[in-house]
Amino acid sequence: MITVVYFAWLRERIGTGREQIETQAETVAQLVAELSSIDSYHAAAFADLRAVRVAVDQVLTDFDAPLAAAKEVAFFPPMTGG
Amino acid sequence: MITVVYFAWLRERIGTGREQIETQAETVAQLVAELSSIDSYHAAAFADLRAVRVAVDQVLTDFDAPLAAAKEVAFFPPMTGG
Amino acid sequence: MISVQSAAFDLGDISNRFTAAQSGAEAGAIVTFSGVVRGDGGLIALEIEHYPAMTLPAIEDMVSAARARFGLLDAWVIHRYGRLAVGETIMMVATSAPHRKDAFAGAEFLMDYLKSRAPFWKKEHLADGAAWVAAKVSDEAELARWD
Amino acid sequence: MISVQSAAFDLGDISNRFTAAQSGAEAGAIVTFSGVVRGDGGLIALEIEHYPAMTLPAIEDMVSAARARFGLLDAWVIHRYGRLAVGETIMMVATSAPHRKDAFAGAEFLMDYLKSRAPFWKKEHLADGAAWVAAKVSDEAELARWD
Repeated sequence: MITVVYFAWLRERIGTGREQIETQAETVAQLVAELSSIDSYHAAAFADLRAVRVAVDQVLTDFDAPLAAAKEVAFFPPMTGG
Repeated sequence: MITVVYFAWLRERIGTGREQIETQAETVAQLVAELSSIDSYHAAAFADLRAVRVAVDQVLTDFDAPLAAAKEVAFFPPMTGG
Repeated sequence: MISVQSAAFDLGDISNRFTAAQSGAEAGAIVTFSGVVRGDGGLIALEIEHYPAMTLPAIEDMVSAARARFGLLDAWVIHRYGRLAVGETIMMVATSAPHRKDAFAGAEFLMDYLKSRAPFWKKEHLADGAAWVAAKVSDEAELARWD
Repeated sequence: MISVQSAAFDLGDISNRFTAAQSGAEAGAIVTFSGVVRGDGGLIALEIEHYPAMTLPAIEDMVSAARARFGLLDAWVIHRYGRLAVGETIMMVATSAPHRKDAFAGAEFLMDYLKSRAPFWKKEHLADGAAWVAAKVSDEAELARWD
């Protein structure tokens, strides 16, 4: 069981900011493939991965990253703070 | 008649911050030569011109500058503000 | 001091507190940056979302990196989230160092990283709708100069 | 606002007044720099002399140049003279611009020029005497980068 969190337009497009996912995915990319198959909202959110950033357990990483014992995976657009 | 003003260690070495000079000097360099001949204090102040900066009528310039109708010539070390 | 908060803060008060906190140190140079909500393009309000579990650790890492890299004596960051009106101060950074070059560079470094690596997202509310602010290509270019 | 004064000033108060003065403008980025008397090397006090007839016009020229070059919306300079104790604030610069890069560059440009082209001279008072601060070779190097 992994917690998946979404921010900004990914949160809006998917319609929730947080969901629990039962998954065997070994990498972020595999998790994204599973999430994309949930419904058209998820598919739309992940349609262009160039516009998506990922953090595993609150640390920025990339889509090749292993999930291992990850508890929380976050997806969001490029940051625009400051 | 020209007003000559001194700042920082030039003022201290010469012993005054301001003096009126009757001069026919046409350039800053000629004025410096005249001032250097006044006494040993002036001579010491102008001994190394690499350590001296000059402003004519409150505008930074160099030793070749003409005096023309200048009213005030200032001599001082390199600035150290900020 | 690092603070992620929705409440407004007083730039002047923080600047003075930061300066006072440097006393006794060799802090000859103090730089502050503050970001203000601009009103161009018909903006009514800015909404800032963040990722609470990640925001503070991410900023702590940036501050540690900036201190080590530029020999900063201290660095504070305050960043707000929530809805902000035009003219409100969004965030500030303060840095101190013995000499000005490092205080400036440390503040710019922190700003470039906060802009592109801290988990904040801005949404612009206009009269006719709202839209998420897209990251600029130049944001990544700013970061690249510190590589 | 440009002020050359012996009296102390409140960095926070000026920072807030500067920020308030930008309201309605497109000033998204505000940078302040302040210089503080450092206490290293056994310093007891710093004495700052200036050339009153030249100081204000010289700073006005620098501010005009900085505004034109970096598109600054505003820039303030306060510089003190007279005797200052360790920990006292010597001077400050504040700049505003639509974007942070220009606000930072404008403040650094002003600092580099104030350091080497404004008619101020510092004398350090130590326990065993006093000496004028020599200009650094690096001061001219800082200026050269704006050529």
